[in-house]
Amino acid sequence: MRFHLTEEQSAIQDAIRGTLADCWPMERLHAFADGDTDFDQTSWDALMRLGLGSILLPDSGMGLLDAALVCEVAGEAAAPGPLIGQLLAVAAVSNASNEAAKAHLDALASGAAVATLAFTADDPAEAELMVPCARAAQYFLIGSRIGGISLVEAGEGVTITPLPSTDRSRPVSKVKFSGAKTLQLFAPEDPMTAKLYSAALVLVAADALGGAQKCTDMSVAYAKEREQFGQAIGAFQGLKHQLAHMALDVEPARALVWYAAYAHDADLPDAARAAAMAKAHLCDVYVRSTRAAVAAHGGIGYTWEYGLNYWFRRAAFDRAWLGSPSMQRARAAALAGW
Amino acid sequence: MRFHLTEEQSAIQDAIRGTLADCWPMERLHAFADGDTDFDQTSWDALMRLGLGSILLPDSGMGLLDAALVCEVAGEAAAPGPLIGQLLAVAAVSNASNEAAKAHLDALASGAAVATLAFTADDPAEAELMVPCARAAQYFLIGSRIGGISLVEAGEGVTITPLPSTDRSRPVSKVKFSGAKTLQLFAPEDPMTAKLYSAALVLVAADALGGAQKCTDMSVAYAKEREQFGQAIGAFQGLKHQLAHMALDVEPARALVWYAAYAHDADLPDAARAAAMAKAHLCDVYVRSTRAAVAAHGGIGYTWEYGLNYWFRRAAFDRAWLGSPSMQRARAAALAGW
Amino acid sequence: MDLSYGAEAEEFRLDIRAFLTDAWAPATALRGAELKAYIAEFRLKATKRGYLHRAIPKQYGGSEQPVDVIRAQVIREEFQRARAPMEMGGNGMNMTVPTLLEAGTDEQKALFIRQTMAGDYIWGQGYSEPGSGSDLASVRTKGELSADGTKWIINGQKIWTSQGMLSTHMFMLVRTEPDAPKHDGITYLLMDLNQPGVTRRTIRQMTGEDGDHTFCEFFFDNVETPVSWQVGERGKGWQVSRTTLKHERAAIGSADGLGNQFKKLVELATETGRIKEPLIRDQLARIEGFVMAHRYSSFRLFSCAAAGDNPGPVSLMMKLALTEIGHEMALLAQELIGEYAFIEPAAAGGKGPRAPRGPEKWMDQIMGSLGNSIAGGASNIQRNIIAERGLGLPRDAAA
Amino acid sequence: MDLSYGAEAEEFRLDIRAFLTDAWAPATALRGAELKAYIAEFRLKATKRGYLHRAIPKQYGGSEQPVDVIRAQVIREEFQRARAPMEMGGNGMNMTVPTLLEAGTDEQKALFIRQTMAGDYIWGQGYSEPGSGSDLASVRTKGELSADGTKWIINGQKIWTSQGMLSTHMFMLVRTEPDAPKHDGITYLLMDLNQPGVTRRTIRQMTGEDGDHTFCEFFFDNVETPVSWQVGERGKGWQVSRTTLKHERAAIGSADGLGNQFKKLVELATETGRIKEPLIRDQLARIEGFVMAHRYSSFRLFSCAAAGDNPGPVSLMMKLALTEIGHEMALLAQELIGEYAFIEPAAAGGKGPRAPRGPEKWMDQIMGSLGNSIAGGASNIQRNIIAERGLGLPRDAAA
Repeated sequence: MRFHLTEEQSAIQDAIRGTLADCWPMERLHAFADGDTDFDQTSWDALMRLGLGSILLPDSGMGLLDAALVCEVAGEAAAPGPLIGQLLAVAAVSNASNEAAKAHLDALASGAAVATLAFTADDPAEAELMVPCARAAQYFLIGSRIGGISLVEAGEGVTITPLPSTDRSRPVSKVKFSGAKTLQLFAPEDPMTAKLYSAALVLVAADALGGAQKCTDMSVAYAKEREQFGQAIGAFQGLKHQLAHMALDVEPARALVWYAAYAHDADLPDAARAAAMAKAHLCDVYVRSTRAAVAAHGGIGYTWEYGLNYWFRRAAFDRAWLGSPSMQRARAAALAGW
Repeated sequence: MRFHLTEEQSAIQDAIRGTLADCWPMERLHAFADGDTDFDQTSWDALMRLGLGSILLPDSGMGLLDAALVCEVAGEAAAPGPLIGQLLAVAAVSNASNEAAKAHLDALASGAAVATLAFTADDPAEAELMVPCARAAQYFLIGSRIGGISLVEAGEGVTITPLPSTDRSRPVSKVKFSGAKTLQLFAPEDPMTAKLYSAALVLVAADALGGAQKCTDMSVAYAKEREQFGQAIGAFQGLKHQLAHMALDVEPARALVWYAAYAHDADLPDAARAAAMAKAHLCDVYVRSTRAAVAAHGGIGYTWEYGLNYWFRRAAFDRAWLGSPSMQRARAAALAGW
Repeated sequence: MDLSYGAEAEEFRLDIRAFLTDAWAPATALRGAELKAYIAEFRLKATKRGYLHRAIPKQYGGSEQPVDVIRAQVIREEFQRARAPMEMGGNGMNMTVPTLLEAGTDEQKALFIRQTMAGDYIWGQGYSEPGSGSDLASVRTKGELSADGTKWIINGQKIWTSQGMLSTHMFMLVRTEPDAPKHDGITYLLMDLNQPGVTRRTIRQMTGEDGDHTFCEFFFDNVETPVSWQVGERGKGWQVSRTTLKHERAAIGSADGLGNQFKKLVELATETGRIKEPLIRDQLARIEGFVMAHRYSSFRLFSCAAAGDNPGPVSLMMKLALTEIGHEMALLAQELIGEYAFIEPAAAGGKGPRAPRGPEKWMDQIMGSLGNSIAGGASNIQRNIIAERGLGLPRDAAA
Repeated sequence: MDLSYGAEAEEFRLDIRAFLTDAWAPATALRGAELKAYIAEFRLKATKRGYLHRAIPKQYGGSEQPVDVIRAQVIREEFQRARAPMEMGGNGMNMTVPTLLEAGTDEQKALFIRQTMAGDYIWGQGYSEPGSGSDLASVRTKGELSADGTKWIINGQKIWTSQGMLSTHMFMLVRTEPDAPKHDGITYLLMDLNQPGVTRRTIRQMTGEDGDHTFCEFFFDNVETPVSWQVGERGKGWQVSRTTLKHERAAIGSADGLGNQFKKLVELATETGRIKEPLIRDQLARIEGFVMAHRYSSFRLFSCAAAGDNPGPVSLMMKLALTEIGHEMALLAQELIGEYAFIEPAAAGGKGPRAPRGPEKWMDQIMGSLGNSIAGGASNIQRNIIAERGLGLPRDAAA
């Protein structure tokens, strides 16, 4: 029986943490946030060099849990790029039987080609989809209950309208697909279609976990160093208890993310429901954590320069992406047969 | 323009407060709570001697606001007896045109005859109603959408089954009316029927306000006197901020109760909605306040002897009586045309 | 209780209406300087009639009226109704002038009040400093007397000055007695900001908001101000800065901002169709309970002010209540806007093509609702104020 | 990750099953003393097999097994499955015995461990005192040496002793060095409660709960206990009382209580039909998020214990999380039971004719969920523990 991280898993997280600390410091984030692109090649290459792209290859010996641990660290660092889309595109293509699609697998697994996620409840042929990092993507992993899962190449038939984005680290665009070159991977009724959707929910939950942890860490560190009325503000019980509650919100939720990922990897009967619960719970936690962090910092937390706002904005994105907490809770209620 | 209490209104509240302090100290409450009756003649007579029974007589020069101020103090003191029923029975009978009913008015207004409230959403002829202080009541003011408002005399056709009651100060009974002597006061469609229901909601909100205030006052007093780690526990920011939030929950809500009562007296168009909002909001406040008070006291607050539990139990009663907060909020939403 | 203002006030209302009908009729053509002149002219008339600048003595251009919150309220209502301008807003009228009237010298009053009323002087507040946060008395900006003792030489930094880019002057706290205990040794000074040694910089907020109307940071490098511009005694600046404002500031409308925002939230729920969901209806009504409590408490405060009665602790709770309700509204709004949360609201100066300003504009409120916690744990300070001044609990064991 | 226990453990499971099949087969006729004897007999067998009393040395009647949380877990599961009794519960096995094994004399071990295992000695805890609340070290109960130095003479009062009416003995903290600093000068003593000078009284709780199984208050009037019953050094009682419990106490099921309660809440919502309301569904799922986080965190703790790894701060959060979730469940339960909230639940010993025990039984949980805050602001102490030990924040400026 094992239900905590192995030393190797922790080591991988530390390695990614270190890489992002080098190639994605606050200055880079600031510059990117005010820039005009939706992708950062340097940090992308650095992450891909660690082999993250291939985590969800069937023969990698790793699984959604390991992918989640990666997304957690990315969330911590407010990393740019469509990491979740990339990981799932590799999972989808490598598990599909579409040979034409398989031809793109190497480029995807190596990260040489960038893929992003375009899931929707509506008919993707009709809808305008909100897609992160769309301008940088060579591939779109499209998913819907109507169309199942398919891989679309950027270019003809794909219209991209960049939007001013709340999330400055993962800018979104409105994307319209009409007559684009589409490779069908899984039919709507194929279990993989539902599984990939659940997997996406777990990875978003992991991103939220990392972000919420980061906000808590920043707040605790600030409370230790910042002095007022002649002492560290962290010595005042009022703030102290608020920080304790931030930690109480985040730390136990970690095991929920682990379980949802584990349930997916082990194909447990409650995997889909656990994914919905994790997405709902962690996105609520993330939003609460970012708000609590700004309050705990006071004025400086409200400044753009300090940077807290990037996580606040990621929390807003994660919360609204792929179904809000209340929508996921409604799903979870139905899945429980309530 | 005047939107706070007159000196006279405050003086009346103080008079009732003083009376209850004399005739309803904690020892009496303890004894009553373990006793077998649902009525205390001594405190009832003392209150009635102050003329409370006649507040809602049309010519009293007073109104629902004054009645609410009385119920607030009664809630503070966890006073026994069907005060709300008595006040409304007088209002109903005195405003009705039923002469046979009018014959009972003096006895009701003087408090010589006790009346309690039996409102229900269902058909009172069918339902078993949960009624406070039913055993002591000579009269039942029955209200329902089906039957309108009527006055029923205790005795034949009225079956009373006492219940072990959560609220030890206002024990409830299951009451069944079949073939009882019934005096119709207002038809279902008569505006007075709806008005009396709204008035009841406002008076429950006032009882909740008084109780919540009492819990806050007890907690603050305890925090000042109780010492730990060498100082008054009220000096610890953690508890201090919790107490501040108890006050923040109760004190602003006072003006909401005033407004609901004023809107009723002034026949403002939003009177019914204000009553529903006040009932919902104050009962939530009351429940939160009693829980927060026990937590603020720690062990002693959890003991029976200390007495906090009597307000906790009244809060449970007020919350469930005449429609829970979520039910009243649903009404308020509909009344707003949402 | 009675929410009408009474016959006397209604009569007064008619006077105002009559006045406004002929005094406030700007030709729609009026623009720029002409409009400015017309408004100045109007303000003079309105002041002569005792409608504006009621707390300011005649000798300084005010109308010197007895305190009367009801009349003040009726004036506000009628001017709003006629869309007529009232006094200049901002720190100058809200803080500098009342402070000068309370503690200023005749020379200072003569020097500053009229120009401030006219809007020629715009005042920035110089209280907060980096590192001071809620601990305003921990002033580090230094003030030293010039050799000839005629000027204060100021060095240091101030922060969170609203509209700082537009300010012509600043009222500020500087430490003049470095060895005195914290709350002593602070002096209250006025300063002309248009002089060498003054550097200012806007502070970009998390909403992205930036530019002239946002907060500012000031740096002072040997900036001078005459000793005659010192308000109150040297070393007594802390007390001067506590000068409380005049009573007429109590306004019925003080909670309208919140009420209007709640109305907009209901509209949002209606537009999105989600108002038909029981979950949303319940959450809206739950929040409205607090909104109503806040609204009628503001009536209560107004009524007490009118009668000169003490409203008790509730007056200490309004700000924290506002913060907490704003927080709840933000969370619900975030649920209601759904995927519009992806889109940067215009105010945030997002890059790229402008999307039409739809529900995403709520992202401003959702982030802005955190602005209340500006100035270091302000909410925890509010909690202490309620607990200590409102409930009489002991001061922090810590402090 | 892997939630299975592994082949070795499953093999072990089979051994236990085999054992239980023939060792635990109480004739349904067995009653009272006979049943008691049968159980005692069974416990001896189970101990000989190394299933029970694993942390207790053989010489004192234990099975002296190496620490192995997985095996301990499998044992728990199989015994539960077979409805077979495990060790005696209560303070004796949970606190007295581990403390004696850690700090007791051989005489004390010989004197108390076997009888406690057998359930002949029932121990009450004597830590809290009126006025001590969370500040356990503020012990006022006095202990003085008898003239001949052979006995401690104890005077004072203890409170919040669970099952106090049933206790035969007490382990307690008494102040023996009145002049020493707070945390020194406390001595850890054992006491025979069946002697003159000991008065006990039950504490009736807000639920109405009263009688043998509730909390107790003790009064000591010149009560004696031999010096040889002192555990650890004189004046070092505080440290002795901190003795931590053995590792096997980490259990997968530690969060089951909460999980089962949540299941019951869902059943309640189903019975009342309200589970079909979107508002209730959302509130249930919202709470379940916390319940699941708590459940899988208990798995995490168990896993870390099994591997001897440090789980980090989460271990400090379990109690407060439980309190907070219980609070949320109570609020929802109160909504769900509707008018049943009028009816006193049986446990509260309400007067009058007994109503059938329907949804009103939730009033027990609704009040009981506050029991966690017993012992003065316990939750605030938990918050400090999380902040200081978990997050490394400074100690209270106050303390």
